[in-house]
Amino acid sequence: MNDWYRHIIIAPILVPLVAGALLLFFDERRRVLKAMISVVSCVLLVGVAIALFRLAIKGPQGGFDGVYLLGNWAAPFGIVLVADQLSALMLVLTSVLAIPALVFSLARWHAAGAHFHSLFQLLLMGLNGAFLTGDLFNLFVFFEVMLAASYGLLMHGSGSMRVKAGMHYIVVNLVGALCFLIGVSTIYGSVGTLNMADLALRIADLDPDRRMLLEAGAGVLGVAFLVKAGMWPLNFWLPAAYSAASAPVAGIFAIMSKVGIYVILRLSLLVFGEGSSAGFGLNVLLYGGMATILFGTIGVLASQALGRLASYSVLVSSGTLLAVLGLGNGVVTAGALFYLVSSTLTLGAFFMLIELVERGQDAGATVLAVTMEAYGDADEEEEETEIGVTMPATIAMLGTCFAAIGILLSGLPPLSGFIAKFAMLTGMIGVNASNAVGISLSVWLIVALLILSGLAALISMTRAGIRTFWASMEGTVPRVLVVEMAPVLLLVAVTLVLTVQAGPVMRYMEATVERLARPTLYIDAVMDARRAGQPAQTPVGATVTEEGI
Amino acid sequence: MELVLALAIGIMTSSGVWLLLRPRTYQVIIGLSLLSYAVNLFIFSVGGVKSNAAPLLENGVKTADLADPVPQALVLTAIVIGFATTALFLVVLLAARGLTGTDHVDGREQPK
Amino acid sequence: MILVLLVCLPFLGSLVAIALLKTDSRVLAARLAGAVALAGLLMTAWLYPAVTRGPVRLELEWLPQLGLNFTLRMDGLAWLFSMLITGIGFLVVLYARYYMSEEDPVPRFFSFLLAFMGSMLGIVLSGNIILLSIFWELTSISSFLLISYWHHNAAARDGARMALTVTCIGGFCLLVGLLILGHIVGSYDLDAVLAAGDKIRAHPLYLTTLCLILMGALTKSAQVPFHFWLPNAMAAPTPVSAYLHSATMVKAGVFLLVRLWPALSGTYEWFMLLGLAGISTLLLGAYFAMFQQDLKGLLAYSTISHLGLIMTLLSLGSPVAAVAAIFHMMNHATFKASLFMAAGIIDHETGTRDMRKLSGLFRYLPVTGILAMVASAAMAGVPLLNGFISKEMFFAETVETHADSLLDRLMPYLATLAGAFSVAYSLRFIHVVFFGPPPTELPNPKPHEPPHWMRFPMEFLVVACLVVGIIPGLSIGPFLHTAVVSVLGSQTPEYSLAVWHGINTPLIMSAIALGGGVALYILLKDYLAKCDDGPPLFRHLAGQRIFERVLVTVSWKWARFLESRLGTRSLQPQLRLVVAAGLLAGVVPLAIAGFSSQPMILSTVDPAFAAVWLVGAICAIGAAYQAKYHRLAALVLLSGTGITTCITFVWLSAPDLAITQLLVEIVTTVLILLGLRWLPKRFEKIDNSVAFISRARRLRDFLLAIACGAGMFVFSYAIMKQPVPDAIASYFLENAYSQGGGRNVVNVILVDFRGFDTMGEIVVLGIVALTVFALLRRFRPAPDSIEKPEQQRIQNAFDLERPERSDGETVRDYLLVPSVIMQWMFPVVITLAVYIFLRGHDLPGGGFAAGITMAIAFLLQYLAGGVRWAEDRLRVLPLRWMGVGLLTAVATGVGAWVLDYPFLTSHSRYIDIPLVGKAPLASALLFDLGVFSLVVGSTVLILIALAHQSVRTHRVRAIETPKAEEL
Amino acid sequence: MSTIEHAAELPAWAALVVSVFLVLGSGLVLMGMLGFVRLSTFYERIHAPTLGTSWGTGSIVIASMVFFSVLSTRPVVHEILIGIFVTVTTPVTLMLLARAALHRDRSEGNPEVPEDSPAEMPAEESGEPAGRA
Amino acid sequence: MSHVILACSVVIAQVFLVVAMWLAMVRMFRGPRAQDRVLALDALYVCSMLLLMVFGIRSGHTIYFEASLIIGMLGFVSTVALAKFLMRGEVIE
Amino acid sequence: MLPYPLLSLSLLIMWLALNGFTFGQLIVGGIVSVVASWAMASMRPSKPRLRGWYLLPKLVWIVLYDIVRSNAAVVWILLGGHREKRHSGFVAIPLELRDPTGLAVLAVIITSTPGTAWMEYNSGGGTVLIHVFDLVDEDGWVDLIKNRYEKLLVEIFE
Ligand code: NA
Ligand code: NA
Repeated sequence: MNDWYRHIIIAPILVPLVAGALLLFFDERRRVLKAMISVVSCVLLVGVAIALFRLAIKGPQGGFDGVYLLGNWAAPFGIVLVADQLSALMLVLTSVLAIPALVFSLARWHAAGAHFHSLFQLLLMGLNGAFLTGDLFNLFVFFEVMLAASYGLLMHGSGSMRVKAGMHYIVVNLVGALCFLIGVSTIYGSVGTLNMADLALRIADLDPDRRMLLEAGAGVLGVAFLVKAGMWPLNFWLPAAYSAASAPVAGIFAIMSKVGIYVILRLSLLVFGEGSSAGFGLNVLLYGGMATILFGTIGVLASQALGRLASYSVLVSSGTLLAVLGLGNGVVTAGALFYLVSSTLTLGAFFMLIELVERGQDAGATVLAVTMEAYGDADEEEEETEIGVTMPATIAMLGTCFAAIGILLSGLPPLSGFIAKFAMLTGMIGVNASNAVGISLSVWLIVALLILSGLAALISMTRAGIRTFWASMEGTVPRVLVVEMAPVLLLVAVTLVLTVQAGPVMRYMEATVERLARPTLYIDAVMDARRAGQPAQTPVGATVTEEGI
Repeated sequence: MELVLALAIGIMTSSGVWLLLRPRTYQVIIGLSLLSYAVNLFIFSVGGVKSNAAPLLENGVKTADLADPVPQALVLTAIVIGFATTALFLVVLLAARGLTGTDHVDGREQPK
Repeated sequence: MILVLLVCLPFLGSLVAIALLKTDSRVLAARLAGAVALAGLLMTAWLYPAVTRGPVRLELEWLPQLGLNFTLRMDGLAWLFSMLITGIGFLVVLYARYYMSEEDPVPRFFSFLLAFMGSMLGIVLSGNIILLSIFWELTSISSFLLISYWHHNAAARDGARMALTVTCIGGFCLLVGLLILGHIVGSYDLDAVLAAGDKIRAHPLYLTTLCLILMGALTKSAQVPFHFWLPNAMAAPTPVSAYLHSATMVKAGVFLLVRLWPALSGTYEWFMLLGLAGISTLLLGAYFAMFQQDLKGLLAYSTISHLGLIMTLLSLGSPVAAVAAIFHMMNHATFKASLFMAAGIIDHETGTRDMRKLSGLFRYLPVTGILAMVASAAMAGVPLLNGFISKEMFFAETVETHADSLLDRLMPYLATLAGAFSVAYSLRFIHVVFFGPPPTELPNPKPHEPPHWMRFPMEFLVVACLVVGIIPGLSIGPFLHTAVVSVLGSQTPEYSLAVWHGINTPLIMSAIALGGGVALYILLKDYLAKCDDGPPLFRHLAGQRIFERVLVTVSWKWARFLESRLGTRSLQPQLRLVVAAGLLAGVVPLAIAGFSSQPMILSTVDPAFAAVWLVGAICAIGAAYQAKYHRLAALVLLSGTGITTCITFVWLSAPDLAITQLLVEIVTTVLILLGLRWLPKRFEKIDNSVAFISRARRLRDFLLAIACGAGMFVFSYAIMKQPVPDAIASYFLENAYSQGGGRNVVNVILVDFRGFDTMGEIVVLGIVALTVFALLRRFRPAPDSIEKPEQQRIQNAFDLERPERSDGETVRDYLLVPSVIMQWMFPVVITLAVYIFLRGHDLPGGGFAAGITMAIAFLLQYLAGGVRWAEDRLRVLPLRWMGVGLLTAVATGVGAWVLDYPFLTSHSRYIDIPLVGKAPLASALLFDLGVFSLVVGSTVLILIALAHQSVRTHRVRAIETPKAEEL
Repeated sequence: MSTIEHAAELPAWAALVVSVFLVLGSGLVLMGMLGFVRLSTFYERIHAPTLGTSWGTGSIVIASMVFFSVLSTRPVVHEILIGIFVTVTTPVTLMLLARAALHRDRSEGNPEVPEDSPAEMPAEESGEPAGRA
Repeated sequence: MSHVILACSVVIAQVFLVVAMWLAMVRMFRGPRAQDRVLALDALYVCSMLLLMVFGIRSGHTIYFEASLIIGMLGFVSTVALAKFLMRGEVIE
Repeated sequence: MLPYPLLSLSLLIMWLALNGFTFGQLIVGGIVSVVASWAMASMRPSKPRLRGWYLLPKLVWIVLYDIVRSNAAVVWILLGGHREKRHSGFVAIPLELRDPTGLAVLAVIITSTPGTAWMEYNSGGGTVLIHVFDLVDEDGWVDLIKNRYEKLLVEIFE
C-alpha cells in the first residue's frame, strides 16, 4: 500500500460524504456557498472517476489491482472495495450525469426545500459505494444510503404528488430492503462469508443442502435488485416516483435503476458464472426483462404526460438490459453496457428537458406553486423570483433537444441510441451472433421487443413533440436559463461523442465483459490483495490475551 | 429453541405481511415494524442459536463456543437502518395525510 | 476522400444553413444550398471516369469489431443516383428559391433539404449495409422535418407523422433484415454481401431477411399496402414533393432492391412477393390517380403506380428487367419532378390545386402548360419521350415467362390496363387544368407565368425527357450501361435503348393502352368532374384512415387498457406482488432442490423461552388485528412484541442487540405517538356486511400472509439446523482482542472489522433525519387535524370557565410532579449514555446505543416541559452534532492515511495515565464517538422536527385568525 | 430442568437466601398481575402492579446482589440502581395514567369519580383551609 | 445441593414471571380502555426486566444487566408518552 | 463548578456502582458527574433546598417499612381476605407542602406504596387526590399522609 494513489479508490465515496457533512454546517440561506461546495465535490468526483477509469484500463498488467482493503483487513474478513473496469465505468457515468443534474438544480430547484445539496451528495456517495463495494452486506448499506437519499430527493419540493409517489416508493423499497436482508443473511448462513469474491470461491464446493439454501437466498436477494431495477411486475412504483420527482432529481435517478442492473450483472457473472449453480436465475431475467420491455412499451404508448413517458422509458431501458443479460451472451452483454451508458444519459437529459418544455405549458409552475405555499414558515417566503433572460432561440433549442432525445430513445441514427441497439442486435442476430447454435426463439422475441419498443418511443415522442411544440406552444416561450439548457445540451453532446467514438468505447465494453467473464481474475485480485505491512502498534494486551483466553 | 424461534419469526412475518397489505398507512407502518422484527430475528438466527454464549472475550472461554458475532453485527446495522426508515416512513405518511386529507395508502379513499 | 466530402458537404451545409436562421436572409440560404448541390453534382461528375473502371471505395474505421465501418463506395448505379440526387437537388433548390414565400423561415427549409440530400447520398454511396440503414433512417427523419415544414397546418403535421411512422417501421424491419443478412454472410460489407448471393438464397433465414428487407423497401417506396403515407405527405411544400416524393426518397426502396438484386433476387419468393406488391401497386396507384381532385394527389398516386411498375420489373428477376427498372427510375424522376414543379407553379399562381376549380389555364400559363403537357406525355408513355422507352421495355418483360404462375400469365394484361389508366390520368391532368372554359373560382383570379428561373428547372427536365426519349443511346445510354454493369456484372444482358423495335407485342400493348386510356378518360370525364369521394369500389378502403385507426387503437386505446390491466397505481397490489415474488424466489429453489425436513439435532426447547414467545406471538397477532381501529392498542401490542424480541436477544447471547433494540423501541414508540396525533379519527364500523369482493380480497391477503409466515418459518428452520460454515466468524472471535483491541467482538466488528458498514449506516440515519426535517418544514396538517386534540380543548375550556383556575392550569398541574422527576432524570440518563458509550468496546454498548440514550435524555425534557420550555433551556443544534459526527468518523478513517494505511485502519494502544493507570485508547473509540454524535444529532432532529409540528399549527391558526397571538 | 453449574461453588446459605428472594419477588409480581387481571375498575387495577415494582423488584434485586456478590466474592451492588430507578420512574407512569383516566371518566360523566374542583369538596374533608404553609 | 435449590427457585421464578407476563398480556388485550393497555405494557416491561435479571442469575453473567437497567431507567419513557397522549392527545406540546 | 453537589455526588456513586471502584473510574466518574450536573444546570430546575437532609434516612426507612407492610396487606386482600367488606375510593388531602421536589417525593412514596395511588394534584387549592385500595377510614388516610409523610417532607424541603 505504498502507492498513495491507491487511496483514490475510496475517494468517490469520501468526497461526497465530506461535502455532504460540510454542507450541514451552513445555513440554508447560504445557498451560493452550498452550491459551490456541491459543485466542487462533483467536479472532484469527475476527476477521480476519470482517474480510476484510466487506472482500470491499465489493469493489473499496469500495476493496478483495483482492490482496497478497508481497515487494512484482508479479504474476506474486512470489507473490500474493488475498482475494476465495470465499476470505473459506472463511476464515470454517475459523475458525468451528476454534474448536469446539479447544475440544472442551481437554477431554482436547490432552493425549493431544505438540504438539497447534502442529500444530493449523499446520494452520489451511495451510488459510488454500491458500484465499488465487493461485500454483500456493505452493498446493502450503500443501497440504503442511496435509497434514503433518494427518498429525500424524490420528495424534495414536497407537494401532494411527490409525497404520494414517495410513500409508495418508500414502502416498496422497504420491502425490497427486507428481502435484501433476508437474502444476504441466508447467503451468510449457507456459505459463511459476505465477501463476493470469497463467496464465488466457496460456492464451488458446497454441499447440496447448503447450495439449496444459497440459491434460495440468492433468489430473495434477486427480488431486491429486481425491484430496484424495475422488472415487471415489481416496477409499478417507478413511473409514479420518477415522474413526480423534480427535474434534476429525476435526472440523477436515471442511474438508480441501473444500480440494480449493475449488481445483477456483477453477481450473476461472478457468483453464478461457472460451477454447478451456473446460469442461476437467467431465465427469470430473460422473461422478466421481456415482460418489462413490453410493459414499458405499453406505458410509453399510453402516457399522456411527458414525465410518465420518460419513466416508462426507464422501464424499457431496464427491461432491455435485463432481458439481454438474461441471454448470458458475452458479445451481447458488451452491447448492453453501451446501451446502459447511452440510455442513462438519454433519460437523464430527458427528465431535465421535460421540465423546461412543460414550463411553457405552466404545468411545472403549478407544482412548484403548490409547494411554495407559505404555510406558516416565514423563512420560505423569501423565495426569489426567477431571474435571468430568456435565451434566444429557446424553442429551437428545446425542440432540437427533444428531437435528439426522441431519436435516442427510439434507437434511430445518428445518435448513440442506434449504436447501442445495433451493438446488441448484432450480437444476437447479426455478424457477431454465433452461427453454430442458430438463433433461438427468445432471441427473436427480444429482437422483436427491441424494435417494438423503439417504434413505440418514436410514436409517442412524435405525438408528444407535435403536441408540445407545434400544437400548443404557439406564442408562449418558456423562460429557460442557460444553466438549465446547458446540462441537457451537454448530455446530448455526450451521446454524440459516444456515437463518434463508438469504436473505442465498444472496445472498452468488450474488455470489461471479457474480464467479467473470467471471475477468477476478480477473485484472485481480491483474495490476494496484501495488507499494508503489519499494524504499526500491536496492542499491548495482545500477548496477555493469548495467554488468557 | 430453533423451533420456537422459527415459529416466532413465522408468526411475526405473517402478521407483518397481513398489515403490510392493508389500506391504511398506520397499518402499514405497524406491519413494517413487525416485519423488521421478524427479519432481524431471522438474520440473527442464521448464526445459529446459542444460549449464554455472548461473543464477549473473557479469560478462560473458548472462542469456538461463543455465538457467531457476525449476524449480530449485521442485525445491529439492520436495526439502525430499520429505525431510520420507520421514522422516515412515519413522516412521509404524515405528510401524505396532510396533503391528501386521507390516511389511505393511495392518497384517496376507495380507489376504483 | 472526395466521397466523404460528397456525403458530408450537404450535412455541413445544413448546419451552416440553420445558423443563418437569425439572419433572415432567404437568398443566402438558397445560394448556399444551390452551391452545395452544384458542388455535389460536379464532384459526382468528376468521379465518373474512375467509376467506369470499377467501384470507388473508401473505408474509415468506426466500429470495426461489430462490422460497422464508415465505408463509402461509388459504382455505376451509385453514380447515376448521385447525379440524380445532386442534379435534381440543384434544380429543386433553384425552384424553391422562388417558390418559398417571404414569411417562411427559409434557412430552416434549406437546412432540412440539405440534410436530406446528404442522407440520400449516404444511402446510395454506402458500402456497408448497416451504414446504409443509418442513412435510410436519416432520410426518414429529414423527410419528416420537410413534410412538417408548415407545422402550423394540421395536415402537414399528420402527414409528416404518418410518413415517419410508416417509413420507420420499414426502417426498423430493414435494419433487422440487414443484420440477418450480415449474419448469413458474415459481414456487413456491401461487396461481401453482393458476392454471397448463392449462400444467401440457400440459407434458411433467406425468407426472413427477404421479408424484412422488403418491408423496408415497400414502405419507403410507398407500395401497397403501405402506400397511403405518400398522398398525405403532399402537405409538404411542393419543392419537397418534387424532390423527395418523385425523384429521390421514394426511389430509395427500389434502389435498395436494385442494390441487393445480385444478393437476393431470382427466387420464387422474390418473384411472388415483389410481383404481387408491384403489380397491385401499379394498378391501384394508377386507378386511384384517375379519381384524385388534388393535382399533387394525382401525381402522388401516379408516383405510387410508377414505383409499382419498377417494383414489378424488379420482381421478374431477369437482367433485362433490371435494366428497365433502373432506366425507368431515371425517367420517372425527370418527368415526375417536372410535373410536381408544374403543379407547384399552378398552385403558386392560382392559389389552389383543386382540379374542380382549375380550368383553361393555358391562356394564362402557356409555357408552363406546354412543359407540363410534354412531361405528362412522358408519364403516359407517349413515343419519343423517355417514359415510352422504359415502358416498352416493361411491356416486353411482362410478356416473357419468368416463374410460371398465374401472376406471371396475368401480368401482360394487368400491365396494359395500368398503362391505360396512366394515359387516362395524364390526359386528365392536362385537359382539366389547361383546357376548357376560363376558371371562375380561383383564389388568385389573375394567374401569370412565374419568373423565368422558377420555370427553368422544369424546362431543363422536360428537355431531358425529350432528349432521352429521342436519342436514348447517345444521351443516357453509356451512363445507364455503367450502372447496369455495376449491378449485374457478368449477368449484364444484351439490350437496346432504341426508340423503334418494329411492330411487336409491346408496341401493340402500348397502342392499346394509349387508345384505351383516351377512351377511358372520355367516358369518365363528366363523372370525374363531380366525383368528390374518391375512387369507386375502394372508397372505403382508405389506407390512411385504417392506419390511423389502427394506430390510435393499438398505440392509445389498447395501450391504455393494457397499462391499467398490467400495471397499477395502487400500493396494495404492488406490495402483494413484491411479497409474492420474494416468497416464490425463496421457495422455488428449495422446492426444485427437493427440500425435505430431515430429522435434525436441535437444542432442547426451554419452556420459559417458549412461554415468553407465546406472549410475543400473541402480541404480534393482536397488533395485526387491532391496527385498523385501535391504533394505540396496536402500538402497545407492538411494543409487547418488541420487548419479547429484546428478551430473545438476551436469551440467545446477544446483549448488544437487546440494548439497541430496547432503546430504538422506546424512541420509535414516541415517534409513532408523535405522529398519531395527525392521523384521522377512526371509529369501528358497526356495519358488518362486508362486500363479497373485499372479503375475498382479505382472504387472499390472509393466505398470502400465512404463506409468507410459513415460508419464513421453513426458511429459518432450515437455516438454523445447519451451523454456519466456519469462515469469517472464528477469525473475528480470535482476532478481536489481539488485533482489534476489544473484547466485545460485536462492537469490534462494528467499529473496526466492518467499520465501513457502520459509517454507511450512520449516513443513512443522517440522511433520514435531513429528509424528515426537509419534509416537515413543508408539513401541512389535514384540515380535520389542525384543531387541538379533543382532550386539550375540554381541559382548556374547563380552565377557562372556572374563575379560580388560570389558563392551562390543568396541564401544568398534570405535569407538575412528573416533570420534576423527568427533569432530574436528565443528568442521570446522560451519565448512563457515557457509561454505555465507554464500555462498548469491551462489553455490550457502544456509540449507537449511547447516542440513542442521549437522545432519550433530550426527549424526556421535551416530554416534561413541552417544546418551548425545553428550547428555552436547551440549545441542541442537531445539524452540528450530525456534521461533527460524520466528519469525526471520516477524519478517523482518513487518519490512517498519514501512517500509509488504508482508510479506517484502526490503531489501538494502552496508554499510561498518571494516577489512573493503563487506559485503552483506540482510534476505533474516536470513530465510535463520531457515531455517537451523529446518532444524537439525527435522532434529536427527527424528534424535534416532529414535535415542532404542534407548535407550528398554532402559528398556522394564528395566521388564519386576524387577531394573532404574539409568538 | 437446566442445571446451574456456575452456582456449584455457591454456599448453601447464599443459595437459600437467593432462592427465597427470587421466589418471593416473582411471587409478588405474579400476585400483582393476578390482581391486575381480576380487579374490576381501573382505579383498583392501578394498585396491583406496584406489588411488582416495589418489593417484587426489590426482592429480585436483592437476590441478584447477593448472588453475584457471593459468587464473585466482591460486593456487586449495581442492581440496586435498577431498584432505585424503577421506584422513582414507575410512579410517573402511574400518575399520568391515573390522571388521564380521571379526565376520561369526568368527561364521560362517570359518577364514580370525584368532580374536578376543590371548591366542591366537602368542607369536613378539607380539615384545614387550603393556604400557603 | 445448593445449586439444585437455586435451579428450582430460578425455574419457579421464571415460571411466575412468565405467567405474570401472560396476565399482563391478557389485560393488554382485554383493555377495556387504553389506559389499561398502557398500564399492562408498563407491567410487561417490569416483568421482562425481572425475567432478564433472573436469567442473569441463571447464566451467572452480569452482561445482561444493562438490558435490565435500561428497562428500569428508560422503560417508562414510552409509557409516559403513551399516558400523556391519552391525557392531552398530543405527546409533546 | 458544582451547581448541584448532591446530584454530582449521587451521579458519582452511580458511576462507581456501575463500573466498580477503581481510582481511574473515580476520576472518570468525577468528570462525568460534573459534566452531567452542568447539563442539569442548563435546565434551570427549581433548586430544591434540602434543609433537613439528615431526616432522609428516617424517611427512607419509614417508606421501606410501609411498603413491606402494604405489600403484605394488598397480597392478603388479593388472596381473598375480607373481600366482601373491602371498598376502594378517592380521598382528597389538603397539603401544605408546595415545593415541587417535595411533592414529587411524596408522589413517589404514595404511588410506590401498594394500596395507594396519586391521582391528581391541584396547585390552586394545594390538594391532592389519592385513590386508596382498601378504604376503611378516610380521615385515617388523611391523617396518615399528613403526619407520617408530609410533616417530614416539609421539614426536609421547606
Ligand atoms: Na418504570
Ligand atoms: Na401505589
